[in-house]
Amino acid sequence: MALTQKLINDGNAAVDEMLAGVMAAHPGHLWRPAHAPRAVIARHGPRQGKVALVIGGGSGHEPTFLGFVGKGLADACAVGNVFASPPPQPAVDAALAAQGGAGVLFMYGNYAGDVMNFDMATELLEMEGVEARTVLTTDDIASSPDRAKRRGVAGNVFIFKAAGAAADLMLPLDEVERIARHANARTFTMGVALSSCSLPQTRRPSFDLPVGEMEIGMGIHGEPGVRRGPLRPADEVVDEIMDAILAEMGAARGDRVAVLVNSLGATPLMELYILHARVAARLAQAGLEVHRALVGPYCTSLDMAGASITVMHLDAELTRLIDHPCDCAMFRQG
Amino acid sequence: MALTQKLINDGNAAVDEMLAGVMAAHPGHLWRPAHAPRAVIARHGPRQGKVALVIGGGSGHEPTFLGFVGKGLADACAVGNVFASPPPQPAVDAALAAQGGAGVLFMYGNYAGDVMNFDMATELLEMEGVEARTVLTTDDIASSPDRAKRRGVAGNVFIFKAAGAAADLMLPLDEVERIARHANARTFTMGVALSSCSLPQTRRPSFDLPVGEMEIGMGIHGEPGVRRGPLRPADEVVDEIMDAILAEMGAARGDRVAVLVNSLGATPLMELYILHARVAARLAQAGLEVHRALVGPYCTSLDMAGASITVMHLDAELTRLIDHPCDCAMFRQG
Amino acid sequence: MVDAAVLKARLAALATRMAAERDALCALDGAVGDGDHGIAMEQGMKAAAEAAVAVEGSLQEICNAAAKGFLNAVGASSGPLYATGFLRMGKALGAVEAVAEGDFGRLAIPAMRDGIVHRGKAAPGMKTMLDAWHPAAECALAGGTSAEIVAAAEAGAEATKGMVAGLGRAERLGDRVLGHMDPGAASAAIMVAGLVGMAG
Amino acid sequence: MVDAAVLKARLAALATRMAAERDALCALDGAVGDGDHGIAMEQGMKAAAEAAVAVEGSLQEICNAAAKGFLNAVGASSGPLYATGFLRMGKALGAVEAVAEGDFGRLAIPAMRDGIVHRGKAAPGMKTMLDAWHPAAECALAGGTSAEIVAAAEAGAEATKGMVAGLGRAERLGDRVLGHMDPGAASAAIMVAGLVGMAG
Ligand SMILES: Nc1ncnc2c1ncn2[C@@H]1O[C@H](COP(=O)(O)OP(=O)(O)O)[C@@H](O)[C@H]1O
Ligand SMILES: Nc1ncnc2c1ncn2[C@@H]1O[C@H](COP(=O)(O)OP(=O)(O)O)[C@@H](O)[C@H]1O
Ligand SMILES: [Mg+2]
Ligand SMILES: [Mg+2]
Ligand SMILES: [Mg+2]
Ligand SMILES: [Mg+2]
Repeated sequence: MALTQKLINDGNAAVDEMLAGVMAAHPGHLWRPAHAPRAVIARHGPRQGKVALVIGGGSGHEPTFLGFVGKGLADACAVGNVFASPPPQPAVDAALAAQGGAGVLFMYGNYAGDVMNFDMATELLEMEGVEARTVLTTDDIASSPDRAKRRGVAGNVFIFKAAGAAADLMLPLDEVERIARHANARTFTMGVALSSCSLPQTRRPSFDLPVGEMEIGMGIHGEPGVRRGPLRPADEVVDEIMDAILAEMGAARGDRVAVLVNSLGATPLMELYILHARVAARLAQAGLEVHRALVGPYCTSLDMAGASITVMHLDAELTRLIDHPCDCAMFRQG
Repeated sequence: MALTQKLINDGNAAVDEMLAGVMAAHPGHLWRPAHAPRAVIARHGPRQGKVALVIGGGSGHEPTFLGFVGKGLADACAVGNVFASPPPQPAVDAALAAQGGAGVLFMYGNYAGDVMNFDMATELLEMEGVEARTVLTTDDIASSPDRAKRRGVAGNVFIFKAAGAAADLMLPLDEVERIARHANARTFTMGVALSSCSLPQTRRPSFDLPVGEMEIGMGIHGEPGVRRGPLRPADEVVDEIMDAILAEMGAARGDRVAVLVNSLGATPLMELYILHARVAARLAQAGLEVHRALVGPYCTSLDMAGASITVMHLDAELTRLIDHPCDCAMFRQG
Repeated sequence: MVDAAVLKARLAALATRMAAERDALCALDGAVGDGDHGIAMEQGMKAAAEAAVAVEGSLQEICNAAAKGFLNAVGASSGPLYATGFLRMGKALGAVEAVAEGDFGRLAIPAMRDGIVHRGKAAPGMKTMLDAWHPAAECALAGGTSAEIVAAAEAGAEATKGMVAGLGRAERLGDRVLGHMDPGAASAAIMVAGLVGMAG
Repeated sequence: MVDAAVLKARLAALATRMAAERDALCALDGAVGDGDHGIAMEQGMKAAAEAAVAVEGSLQEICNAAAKGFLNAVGASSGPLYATGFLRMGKALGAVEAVAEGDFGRLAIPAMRDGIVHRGKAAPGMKTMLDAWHPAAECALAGGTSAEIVAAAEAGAEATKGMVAGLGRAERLGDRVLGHMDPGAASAAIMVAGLVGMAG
């Protein structure tokens, strides 16, 4: 079978070459320690007395995670191989470079590999006398009926944003952790895939998705979703997702939400905005006010075609934090 | 043959549904007159005495064009069907809604259809007593040896940005026009396609590009490029493009440039940053300083896989204008 | 006799025909341009026919309505070219209720050609729609029958296969377009046939 | 006798083997997970073998180096699991220069299993790599031959086809994973064979 079409050199070098490009493009926002090339640190820090928000995970989701490093959001990021949790060391290096004596909050999506590696990082940091806590994101409502077992997907953007704003406001570790959990509990995502992705190392489709079908509830690594069905019109796809999100969310008329219509990589803005037109209509129908809408590639799965919809159920606290300015390499606000 | 995979409803309604989504997502940035649904106007205007920069063209290039409407950049945009110039009327409507008594500058890519339609719009505006001039963008160096015959492609972003900043600084029409021409003359783009795109109405590949091959010099509507060849490693692709751009540009060591590594739609950030790593290395080799780098989907061709590289050869004037802040629905700076 | 009802019916038949040819015209445009010509002609003729039906009046008024309908629905290259063509056609036919079939072809086809030239500044041989309209117009002026006019347009479209483009999107492609029929010339042959009442 | 040279050679052979199995393991992972398991095992064993070669010392020191090499190259799920497994294996083998072949299997395989359980908290039957390591370890503890240990691992891997996942990425998929072998169990059977010197 022919290799998938990619603009890469050596698949095994893809992550490091990407990082070289990121560093070259964003020298005002990002740096990395010479001894720790997989730890990406915000230029603006560290700030004494500030909780350090350290995020991370596998590569292939750009701008997630490293694009959200910057003033007002994450202080540092540990970068893994494609779709693979980083090992403990870059997480430790990132935390040590970014921390300001007020503790570290690790945040990442709930995947077995990430949990094991970041837990090891936490143990190593303890030995250095740095306190580190963890909040897992679990926003993918399609991935399990049990919230604690759910995957973290595109909702990361809002959840990290809220926690990053709390840390930027110099709140103590207890508070930043509470807010991160609160933000995660109120964030709901579901996605559909229209094609497979392919890893740069193999350049083969990770799974088989026949033309004319879609996978509903697809994870951001090409993990199979909840079911497969014929590809349907955009409005019907949105309706299925919004029915599920609205049922989970249990918001009251008059409540406010933040919305993210996210490309999984290969789906262009035109399609995302067509989806968003229906998302906005469904939220209006439910009496919910859209306080903020993001539309674009925020959490991707390499070259997968498809999209996800995230709704964060705002309250006064989350609204303030979501509105807080941030200035990251790949995400700016305020 | 099976239809291409898209998240749309009715292909004929795609542009209008997209616009509904854009308006729903960006109410703070954009509005459109009730009688002119294909004219998208910046919320912040009109400003008395300010030249109105009105851009436009076919849809399917998002965030180009409508995403660049906002304070500091374009005042309004005329939206055409997919890959089709808008007719004169939306351009007239956009100009009338955005103008502040100091004249209108139309800017768009150099395509026969756009020229005919915008020329008609200019005649209609004259009848309304509004002066309108035109600067065509012609940055696609692969499209013709003759600069005046070249297509306008992703370089639009920098060229519009410079002109928009000039208008925002309240310069008179003569000056804004001069700057727009100057910016265009110093901007150079070349792209490669790794797949065809497909129109929402037909959902068939617009052209045939076998796996394992790439089209060099591809236009942003899937117009064939200068030649077809085997898909090569990212660094070799960049080298071919940068050789051509550097030869055209004729910059001296120590000069500054702005760079845009652009996705044609389906190519994700990981690949763009891998390209950028090489672009940055080539520019460093040539003794050129990267003053600003944009990496992402800025001027797309629906769901086409591929990328383009744009280099703007800065001088003191262009540097100031490129650094000028802007706040658009899909592009923010400063 | 071509009166308002006949003209409207011919425009409506062209709309139907363009819808049927849409994907074939898009495929021709995909080879040398941006793949959308079938959509432009489908939507343009649909809007032109609908605008024509909505008007009660002279042949000129019907043509004017068709021009406006086509242009506003389409934009693109085809929009201004056909809009200007229809306007010229209306002017040539005049503020009359009907013209004889022979007069219709002799007046309408060259006027359409002239409008396209006026708007697009093309010359014959540049691999554009003009390469179908021009021989058709010359044939009409020389008193050719409807069948002869159509045959001239079709031969003209066919001849674009051997041309290198001098205008439009295909201009930059040089020899790579040899062997491909110009999409605008292909749809022009259909337009000619539909207008003179010889649609298949 | 398994001494430093033999252990290093077995790790190197496993690195070669994992490279050859990479795409097959990725395909297994594509069906139930994220498609990268072959890459993790290829890169992990390559790094482990290289780190081992760079070390002069006891079997424990070699295992510790392999653990660190694997982990830092890979991360993912396999990284912590195999790193902890190699550490336990080193501890079980001890700061010695060599052990007898029979002792090696009896010490190394259960220790690897214990490390994986310690790190991953899986139980047998959850459709993970443990379903190959656990029967292999039990067989080794019961005094099985190398061939029997390998057969137990392979049967365990095969048995994961009939399991619904209780952990990891596949857990959320319920019945949809039935019929698919767990990629981690597939590579585990290769690891077992390679460690006991029975690689094909
Ligand atoms: N200046 C011109 N004069 C005459 N015909 C032209 C001119 N420019 C383009 N065309 C015709 O228009 C056709 C393309 O039309 P269409 O695909 O609808 O528009 P676009 O090129 O804007 O996508 C070409 O095949 C050619 O026949
Ligand atoms: N907690 C665990 N205990 C034992 N094995 C596990 C556990 N979680 C995952 N695995 C194993 O890891 C394999 C996947 O490894 P790999 O693909 O390298 O990592 P990832 O799942 O992070 O992509 C699974 O097939 C399974 O055998
Ligand atoms: Mg993985
Ligand atoms: Mg077009
Ligand atoms: Mg076209
Ligand atoms: Mg995996």
